Amino acid sequence: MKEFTDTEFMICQAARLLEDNKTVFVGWGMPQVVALLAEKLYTPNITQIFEFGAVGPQSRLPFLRGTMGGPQNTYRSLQWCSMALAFSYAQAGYIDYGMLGAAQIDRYGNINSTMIGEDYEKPKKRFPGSGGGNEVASYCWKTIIVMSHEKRRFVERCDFITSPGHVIDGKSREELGLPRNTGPWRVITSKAMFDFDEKTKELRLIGVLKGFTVEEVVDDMGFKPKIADEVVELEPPTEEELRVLREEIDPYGLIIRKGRVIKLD
Amino acid sequence: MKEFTDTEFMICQAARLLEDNKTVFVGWGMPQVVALLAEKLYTPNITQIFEFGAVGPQSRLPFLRGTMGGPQNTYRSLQWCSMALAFSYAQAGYIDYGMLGAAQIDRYGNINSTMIGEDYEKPKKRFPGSGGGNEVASYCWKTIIVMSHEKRRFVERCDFITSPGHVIDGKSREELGLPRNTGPWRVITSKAMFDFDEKTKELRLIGVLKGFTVEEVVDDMGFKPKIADEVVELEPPTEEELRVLREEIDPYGLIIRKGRVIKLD
Amino acid sequence: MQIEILSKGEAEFHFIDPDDFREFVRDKKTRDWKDKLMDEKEAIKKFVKDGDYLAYDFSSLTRGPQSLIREVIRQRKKKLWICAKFTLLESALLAGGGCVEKIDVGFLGFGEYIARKVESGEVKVYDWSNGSITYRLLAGAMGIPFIPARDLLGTDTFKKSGALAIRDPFTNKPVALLPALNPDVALIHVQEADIYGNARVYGPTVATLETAMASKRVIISAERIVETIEFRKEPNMTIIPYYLVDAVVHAPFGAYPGGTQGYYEMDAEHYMKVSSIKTEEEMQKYLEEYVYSVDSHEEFLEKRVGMKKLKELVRKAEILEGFR
Amino acid sequence: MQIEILSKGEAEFHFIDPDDFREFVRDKKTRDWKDKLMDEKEAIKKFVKDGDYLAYDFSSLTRGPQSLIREVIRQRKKKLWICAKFTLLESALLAGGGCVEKIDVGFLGFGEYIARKVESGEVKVYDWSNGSITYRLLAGAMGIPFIPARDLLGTDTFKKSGALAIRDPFTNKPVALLPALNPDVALIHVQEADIYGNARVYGPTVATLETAMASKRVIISAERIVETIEFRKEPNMTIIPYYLVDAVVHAPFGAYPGGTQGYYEMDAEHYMKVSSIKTEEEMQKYLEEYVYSVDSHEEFLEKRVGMKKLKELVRKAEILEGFR
Repeated sequence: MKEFTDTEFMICQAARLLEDNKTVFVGWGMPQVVALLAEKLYTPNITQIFEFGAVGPQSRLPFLRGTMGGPQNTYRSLQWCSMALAFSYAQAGYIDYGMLGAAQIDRYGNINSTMIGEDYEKPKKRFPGSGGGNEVASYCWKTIIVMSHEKRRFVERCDFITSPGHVIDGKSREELGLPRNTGPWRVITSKAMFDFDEKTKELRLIGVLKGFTVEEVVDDMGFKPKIADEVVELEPPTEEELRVLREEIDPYGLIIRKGRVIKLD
Repeated sequence: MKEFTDTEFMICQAARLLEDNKTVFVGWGMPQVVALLAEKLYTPNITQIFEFGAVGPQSRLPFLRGTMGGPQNTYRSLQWCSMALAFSYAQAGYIDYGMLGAAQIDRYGNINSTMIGEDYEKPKKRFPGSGGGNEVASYCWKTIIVMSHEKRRFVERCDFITSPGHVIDGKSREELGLPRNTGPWRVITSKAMFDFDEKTKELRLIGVLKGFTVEEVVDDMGFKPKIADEVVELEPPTEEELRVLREEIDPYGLIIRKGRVIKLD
Repeated sequence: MQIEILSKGEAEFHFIDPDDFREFVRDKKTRDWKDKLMDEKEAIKKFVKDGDYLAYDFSSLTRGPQSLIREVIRQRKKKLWICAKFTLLESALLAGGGCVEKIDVGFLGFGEYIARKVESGEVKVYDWSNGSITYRLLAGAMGIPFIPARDLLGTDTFKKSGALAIRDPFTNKPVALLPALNPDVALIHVQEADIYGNARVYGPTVATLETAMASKRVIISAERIVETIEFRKEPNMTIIPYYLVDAVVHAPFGAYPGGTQGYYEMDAEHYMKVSSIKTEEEMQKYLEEYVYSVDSHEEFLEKRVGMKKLKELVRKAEILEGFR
Repeated sequence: MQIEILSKGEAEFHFIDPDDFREFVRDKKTRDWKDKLMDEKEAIKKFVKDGDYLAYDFSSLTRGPQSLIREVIRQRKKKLWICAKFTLLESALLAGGGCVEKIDVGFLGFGEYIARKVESGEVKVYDWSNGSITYRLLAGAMGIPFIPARDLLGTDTFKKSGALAIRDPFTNKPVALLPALNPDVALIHVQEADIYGNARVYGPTVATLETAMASKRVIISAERIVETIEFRKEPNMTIIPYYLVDAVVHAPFGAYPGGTQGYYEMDAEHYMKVSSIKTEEEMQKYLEEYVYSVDSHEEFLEKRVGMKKLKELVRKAEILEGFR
């Protein structure tokens, strides 16, 4: 029997998607762990870029939350630079992948990381806000969104659109002035993976974690997504992935121990 | 009897105008010699800024043309930076003085350093163009213009306005969007000094080199300038100024030997 | 000929006409080589006023100007509008001290305490993003009224910001115009400064230079005060020239409880203590113990942190490569 | 709602839609860690085409990419549009080689030869200024279609440029909009690079980074090729990351007859020889002797400059402070 947290699954699934010899804009927390795992196992020559101004670090392990921007995290970077420059690399087209979390997502991949509620002035719940998320979603060529699979997180229209998906309130990215041919590319949740329909730009289920069914996944969403003709079975974390994650990258479980435990035979 | 070139006079007169503990945007050639002389004799704590990205160098002497941007010229700078940053210091208001040459000047201090002739497409004579001159004239708080005193250089309207004076074709600097309260402050020629009338913003004679008369100066101009109620006599270069210029700063006479020789009793 | 304005964010935003900023720089900043060394108390007293727009750089984790922030709280400054481009503990502490009225966000961590302040409406949030705020500072630093960018477009973040979207005359596509940001005062912690304000940082530079250039008043705190010649020997490393700076504070452990590269690591324990604050009571207790009841940064270090802890944090900062 | 366009420069200008530039970067640039080392001949052959818009950084005096410029002439490239932000000998030599059709100026030195080419209409000049060209490159580097600035306004330089003036919606005052500049190819000389294109310069950085970021193709020539670890040890000093770069040329004395800080001084004698060229005959004679009749930069150094001269120029470069 295999036991892992859904966070571990998301991290592994995201790491498998990255390509070697590409650039990736890496955010706080989970995306950082994804990048570290990918670097260790799959993409040794990927170049990580951090918004505070670190390009291509060879971060020291283990991952520690507090080292964001500190010596361990930015160890042996190719370049330490400004935030304006880091974002400009992305705006000018030099960054292939971006990774983002989301409190809510809608049918077109719009993301909410700002607030829950109907009245912006009196939010029911306030989150940290965009951070660099809006820029990652706007500028990077392919954005990977990583989030818990919960019904309330999949909504017809986000309470607040922090970062742009493919279509916002009826308007396409290009009509809105966002860089051409960018946008959310994959959504990885705690039990499934989605891409976006080429034509309609709608969220489309393309993979389900081994042990779950398409129905279970779709029932757990606030709207019905498109479903690919062939929905693949997503492999749970491998022994090697889990070993690297648990022993080398995040031995204190700061990131990977969060979330629900999944048991598979 | 005192003998000196009119270039030496202009350099000395300009150096006397600079204030200590200020910043000055320094261009190629003569302005550099002015700044070096001022630093040596009058303003030891002036901070020179060069457009290619040197802030506050303690340039090695002697002045050599070819060292512009090289180790001697940029020796022990406070900061080596980009051209965009050097200009941005000026645009944001951090640079007190600027110094410029001019092929032509008009009544309102507009400068031509681009071309002579009536047809821009077929210039009679082509000059290097703006360089950073347009920015110096646009951004610095007080611009000092240094130029040979020749009739053909003082024109009602420059053949080509490279860098802005106080009024261009009837419009004030502010109407044109240039930074408020900036503009040409003094014009130093090989035999006179001008400021600008506070009200009309016209060129106004305020000083004449010892040995010359107001009439001689005005006759040698393509238009009649305003004349201050009191026109002061400008001192020729002092012994000390000439010694420093000739022995320490420019012993090869790359700059100071140019121009006409003036002899005074 | 006209350019079409496509949409307009609805929020109030801090804005200074570049001409007014320039005149402030001309008249109130000095290009004089004068000794600007003073302590936190004097610097904050002189250069931070109630109602100011306050910016600071980097984060609570790394190279943040924490001794200056604590002094702002200690002096009970009021009605500040702060620039939370990238911030964690500071905003919570400043809100706890009753110093903050408005926050431009960025990234508004941590956590339950500050979230409740916002949810209750006590602190008003203006949503931007890290990129747009940084570009706004860049425009402010360059002395231009705005900068175009391709972020925010189409989102609710845009609507709740002060940005414009226009049809770009060169491409005929929509582009956002972000208004320049010129803070009233900037607090910046660096590894090395001289007494005039020349400064350099090691590690990611975030928006250190842009913030200093764009701000009317700049207070630098530095782990070390070094001779001016140190900058002249390696001019490529200078990030802030002296004429941007109003005050220099010698603040060893100035980023505590965060770390400073090449000097000391973050105090994870103290950090957890702050980040776990949830109630008003806990916050006031914390502020009383660590801010109000001590008179200076030195007293704070001595009586509330202690040499043993400081030594331990220095001990942990073994990575020096790139930081000297 | 509208923004008023107040005036419009009348000149043609080089402009690439940021979306097109981005797609070029995505498809034709590589983020691959591949060995990009090649000689001048191969780099120019691969990455400079007839009709290209060509930019280079710094000057004939200091850290200019002269071995690459000579190779462009040797390969008799045609109809180039060059970016003379700040240039002296190069433009004259490129014009002498018949490579240039248009020049964006900047500062167009030297001297009689190039002036006559312009006066006769053989070479077409577009007047900008050093600041506006640099800001245009900055916009190109940032991936934005233009940048606002307060230079050029009101002047004939503006009229003969490709800038716009609008009424700024934030201040209601006129401001210039400078269109982004994204060159087809950039030639940049640096002190140190690795085989992947990571590079650093010592001394003023001019527009090294902006030009590299903004250009579709980037050829770096370097005095020394160093291991990648050298950049990782001092990341604050890295100016160009490898993914901006297409080719790396190892070019000792690559800036000759100019100097390179920390390596060698300018050859004043050779410099005078070039700058005193007035007639077509003199120019062709010079090009024959120093460009066409040698096959490579190495042969040029060996047969036309000589070890004795090179040694003398190295000897003169005694100031190393700040350059290592």
